[in-house]
Amino acid sequence: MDELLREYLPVLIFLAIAIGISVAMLLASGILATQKPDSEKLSAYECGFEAFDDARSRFDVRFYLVAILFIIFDLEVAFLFPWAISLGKIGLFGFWSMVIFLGILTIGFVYEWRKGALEWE
Amino acid sequence: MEAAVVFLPLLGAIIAGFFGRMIGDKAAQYIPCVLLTVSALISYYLFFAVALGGDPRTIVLFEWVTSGELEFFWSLKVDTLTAVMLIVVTTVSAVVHIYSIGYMHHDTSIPRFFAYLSLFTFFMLMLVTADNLVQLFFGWEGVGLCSYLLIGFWYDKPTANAAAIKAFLVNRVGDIGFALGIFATFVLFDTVRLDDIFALATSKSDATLVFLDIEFHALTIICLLLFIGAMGKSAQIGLHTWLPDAMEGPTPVSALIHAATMVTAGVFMVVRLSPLFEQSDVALMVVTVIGASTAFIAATIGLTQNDIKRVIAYSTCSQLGYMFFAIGVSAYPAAIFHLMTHAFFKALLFLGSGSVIHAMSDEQDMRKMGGLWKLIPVTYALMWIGSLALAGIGIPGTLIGFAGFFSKDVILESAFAAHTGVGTFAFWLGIAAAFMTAFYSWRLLFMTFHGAPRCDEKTLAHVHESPRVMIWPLFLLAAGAILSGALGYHLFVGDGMATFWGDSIAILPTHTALADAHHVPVWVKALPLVMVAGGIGLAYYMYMVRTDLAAIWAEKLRPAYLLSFNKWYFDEIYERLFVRSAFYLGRGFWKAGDGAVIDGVGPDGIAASTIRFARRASALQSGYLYHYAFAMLIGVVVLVTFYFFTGTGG
Amino acid sequence: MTELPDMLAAGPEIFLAVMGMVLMMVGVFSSEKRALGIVSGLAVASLVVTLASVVWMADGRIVAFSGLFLTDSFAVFMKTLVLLGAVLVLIMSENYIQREGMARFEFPVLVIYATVGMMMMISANDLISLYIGLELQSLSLYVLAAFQRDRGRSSEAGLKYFVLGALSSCLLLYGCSLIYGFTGTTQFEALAVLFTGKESAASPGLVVGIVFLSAGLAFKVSAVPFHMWTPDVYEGAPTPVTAFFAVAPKIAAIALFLRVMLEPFGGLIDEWRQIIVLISVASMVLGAFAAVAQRNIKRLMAYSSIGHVGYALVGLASGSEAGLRGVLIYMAIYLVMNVGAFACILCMQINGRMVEQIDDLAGSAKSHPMMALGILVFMFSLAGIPPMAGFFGKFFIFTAAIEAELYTLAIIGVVSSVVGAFYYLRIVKIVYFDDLLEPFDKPIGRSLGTIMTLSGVVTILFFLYPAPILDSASIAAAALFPG
Amino acid sequence: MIIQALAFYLFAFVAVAAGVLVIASRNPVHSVLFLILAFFNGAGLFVLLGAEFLAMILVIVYVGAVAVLFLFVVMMLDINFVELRSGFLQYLPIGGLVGFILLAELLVVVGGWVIVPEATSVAAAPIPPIDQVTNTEAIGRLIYTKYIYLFQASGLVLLVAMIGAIVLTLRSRAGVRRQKISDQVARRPGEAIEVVKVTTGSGI
Repeated sequence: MDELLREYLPVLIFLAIAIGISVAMLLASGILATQKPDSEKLSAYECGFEAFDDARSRFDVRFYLVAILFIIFDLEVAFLFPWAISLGKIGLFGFWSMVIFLGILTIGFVYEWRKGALEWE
Repeated sequence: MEAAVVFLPLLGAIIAGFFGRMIGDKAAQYIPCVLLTVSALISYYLFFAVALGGDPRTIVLFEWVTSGELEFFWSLKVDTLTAVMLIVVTTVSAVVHIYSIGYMHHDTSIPRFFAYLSLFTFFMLMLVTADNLVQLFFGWEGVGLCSYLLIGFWYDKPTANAAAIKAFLVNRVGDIGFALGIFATFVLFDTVRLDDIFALATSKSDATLVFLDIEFHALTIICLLLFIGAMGKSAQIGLHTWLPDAMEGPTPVSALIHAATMVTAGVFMVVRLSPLFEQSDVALMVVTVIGASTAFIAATIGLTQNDIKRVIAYSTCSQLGYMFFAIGVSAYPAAIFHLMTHAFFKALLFLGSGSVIHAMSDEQDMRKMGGLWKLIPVTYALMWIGSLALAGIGIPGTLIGFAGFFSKDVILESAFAAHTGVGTFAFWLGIAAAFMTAFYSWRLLFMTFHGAPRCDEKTLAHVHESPRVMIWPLFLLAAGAILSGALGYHLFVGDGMATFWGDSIAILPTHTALADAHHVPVWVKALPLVMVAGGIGLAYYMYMVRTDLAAIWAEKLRPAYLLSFNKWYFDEIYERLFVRSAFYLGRGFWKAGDGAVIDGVGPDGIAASTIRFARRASALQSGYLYHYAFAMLIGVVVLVTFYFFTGTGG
Repeated sequence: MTELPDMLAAGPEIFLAVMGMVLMMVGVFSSEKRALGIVSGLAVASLVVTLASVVWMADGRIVAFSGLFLTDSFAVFMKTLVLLGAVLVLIMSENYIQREGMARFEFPVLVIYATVGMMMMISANDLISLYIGLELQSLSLYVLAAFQRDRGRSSEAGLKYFVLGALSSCLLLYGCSLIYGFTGTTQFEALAVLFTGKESAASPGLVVGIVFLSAGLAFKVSAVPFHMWTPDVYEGAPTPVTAFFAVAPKIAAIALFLRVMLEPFGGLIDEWRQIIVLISVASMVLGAFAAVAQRNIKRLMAYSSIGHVGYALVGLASGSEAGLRGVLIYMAIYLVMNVGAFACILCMQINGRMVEQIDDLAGSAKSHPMMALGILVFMFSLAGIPPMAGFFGKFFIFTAAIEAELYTLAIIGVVSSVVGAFYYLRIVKIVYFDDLLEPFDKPIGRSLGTIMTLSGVVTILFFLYPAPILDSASIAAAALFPG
Repeated sequence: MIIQALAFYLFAFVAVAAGVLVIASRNPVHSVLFLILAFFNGAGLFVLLGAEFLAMILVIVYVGAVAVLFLFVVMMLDINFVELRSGFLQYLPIGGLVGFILLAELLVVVGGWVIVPEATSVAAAPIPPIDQVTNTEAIGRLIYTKYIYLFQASGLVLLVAMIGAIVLTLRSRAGVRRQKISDQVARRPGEAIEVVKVTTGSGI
């Protein structure tokens, strides 16, 4: 248990340092830089115009599609790690079961391809 | 083949009923006739194969109900008893079908008529071939329904409708008894299949049913309940009032349903269940008494009726009485024997009177007839044969005689030979009834065919012999009325009895009435004949020689006459007792109960509150997603809380 | 390690899943126009084959895949119903999807995968496989509900169903994890071993877990108070999909409900009975009352199905073999009635446009006597009027309830079915006695007509020859009550 | 060990705080970002439990993909969140009540925590000791063989998810000219250009 955590100690330290530095920078700029804000300065810069509308505009649904497909394959990949580690123990059976799994998703992949979901018009 | 017998009529009914318009009246008449003739022929074959060949059989059509220990099949049980019923039913039905072609030719809805007729036949066959009580009940209700439809066939005649409804209601009373009987049987035997019941009958002979903390002898209760059903169908005294009114239906219907077949269903049912009845002397005693009284009372009523068909109807009633007290002294074969012969000659009488009515252009009142014998000689002759058979003319000790002679006398003899109180009672009432039967039969003959014509010129002008299609069938029946007795005597009640019936009828060895019937003193054999002769003589004297005598006697014996003429006031009494009170009760319920309580609180009240509630319920359905999600969460919380308060583990 | 025989036990499921993929390939590699025709034909065929193999392979109780998968006569019965429902719905829907702009070959494929999920649910023998099957089924159903993506109501239905379904899955998972936490196992047999005859084993936490689990399941069977999605989804989804929702998933979920409650937690019946009773009463009452105010026939069917689930749960609450048998019979009859009813609803189109208002049915008896007769039969049957099949379903359920001495439950059931009869009969009245406004199009498709007739005949003539269903139901019920 | 405890409290506190902020923050994009933060801390807690595989999955799948997806969704449907939120207060009391009851009940549950005595005897797959087998491998040994049924089933779930995503969102829009590389490569000048003689003075 302990040595497991001890392996993670560097990560923890790294995190601490990262946080520390970023905080420090923010504070520094806050303290050192001179700031005289007014409404014009704070307004969004649109080549001199007033901002027309909300900065957030609708995304195209295709982003969403891509994101979903990404998640799916992401999960598929995630399944590969334990398999890779334990392949020696689980033998041929395990190997083939993963192959079938990949096969299923490959079917899906072929389907996407043929449907043209992968190409960005 | 057994199936064919039963289902050909159904086929006919379907064709005539559903496609009648398509194929036209002619076809709608002929197809059922042909089909029925075929099934009649087959049933004759079956009779020889099963009854004479002596191999009873049960054909399972398919499984009907299997629920717990309640299990039974649609199946056809054909043994001697059934075979006999088959030929009776199919023969008479075929004849009536053919006869109706002529009789109904001027009617507007012929296909409907034939459809009903065939449908009735189907149900009747279902009834006689049933191998379990439920199927029996199915047929039982079916014939009831058809009789209702056929009595009310001329539904534009209010009297016909009234009669139909009356028949239906009175039968319901019986059917309730029957149904209760079936339930009781199931309670006692855990089965409704006849064979199983019979197998168990003796073992259950002293079982008891506890009802209201009183122990009853189970089989007695069952038999009495079943017998109530039989009384309803077979118009036994008390539940007989529907039969005469049923004459409102077309005459062929009266011949088929209310003389030959349906009304005998009760007799058949009791005989079929003989193993049960044999176990209960009380039930048998009741059957005897009811039967004998029916035979007597109906006959007395028949004396004074003027409607030709009603006279015959009452005679049917009283003949059924004979059959029942035959059963009562456990002379079941005699009962069935009489059932068969009676089917022939009574159908003959009805159809004959039908052709009279036809000739008189639908006049049914005998007082408006008379002197017809020259005009319609054939019908006249046929009516004679029928009456002779009904009265039972024949030479004792020989095989010479009309059908009724053999069957009726064997019944009377076995009643005598029973040597029990009720047996003797039945015997004497039977003798009296025989006398009266003869009297009113010949009264009918004389009033109808002899003396001066009492109808108006116009009617008299076109009195005509009925067409061939109506006459020929009658010859068949006439043959039956003459011969069936002599032919059947040996098999049905004679020495051949035991082998013939096989185990389709069970008689306890201690019940020897029928066996002893053959060795009764001579006077017993002769007495019926004497009475009959006396009856005929009296009728001749009163209606041919001293025609004024009837009126005088009616004056002299006014109370008796009125009693008989008003049918012992049965209808009036029932009117008072049940109908009126039922009306008051009904009106009370309707006004107070229904109007105020039920509608107020029930339908209207509920409907109103329902709609209010419904509005609320569907108001919950806001359509907002987060409302729904919220509702689900609340639901879970409620359930968990509910568990914490009710659950035992908490 | 898993061997081949294990796989064989799950043969039908595997076959169907593979066929699903094959169909996808066929679909994408065949031309746009012909794809749907071919695929749906093949789909029906493979479903029928699966049905046949399920029935053919039925022999006793087999546990496979190291206790995750189980098939017994109960599973066979339910799978048969589900597959029947799927096949019939696919056949019924062919005209509709051609017309209503959803002619894409994914429809049959999704139906197939939903069916696979249901079969997995039915033969789940472990909380995990239960959940996986449930998700497979639900995911396909979410998509199906929103299949008509250009119709706002359809997409809305899909979205609602999805979000609420996700919520219910959370509840279910939370319940599962509680159960696992308190018992250390997810296997049904193991759980059953723990609980047989040991009331002591029921710590409140465990039962709370069961409550959450049953809440999740109650959502799937759309029992009150987890029914809210039903009317909206039923109304919004394309009609064939609604028909599918109304039969197959419901039956599968009921099967799951029965198995989970009776097999692993059968020992704790006194703990959960109260809860089931509460749910069932609420469903019956709401199903009966809320339907009265409906104008849209699909919404009405939704409420009617809620009510029917209530009745089915009565059988579960009785917790006896008789009760279970009652439920099985009930579901079988329910399948027939609903398929028929929806076949009738699918006939409701006026010059090419589907209509869903009850008032549109007015007087259709004059223009479409057969359809009207169908509606009459099915409504009577749904209302449970003898001698229609629906009556017997209710009959068996209530007798079981009475045997289990749940008198109040039985009484409430009868009363609510009386109230329910009110709106069923109202439809019949509208069909037969109101004036014809605008006649429906003729002719209705042959497949629709056939299905309508068949189910109608079954509904009417059930009482003549009920033996097959009753017997197989008893066998199936016996499977969950060994000994 | 003190570090371990500190780490635990750090992660736990940040996770809860982030969770609250997900609901509380006015701007939905901020909510998503807080969600990501919560995921991270969840991963940290997993690590403390020694379940590093789950931790990684949490980071890869949830932070990497799901959160991104949420962002897209939030971007995609531009609802005026302010007015959506307007109803918030009127549900607060009853919502709070329900939450409170639920909390109380769960506390009771945890209070009455008794594991069924035979639990260990029926445990499906005993967990190998952590110091010999890392839990990633422990999982690996099980899911591909013992739980192959579930493994393949989850494959099917992913497949259905793909179909669903495509069925619902993919629409081929008209008038888009796709790039067909093979055609472009196969193209010859002859097909593309035409040489025209132009006589001076007259236009083409």
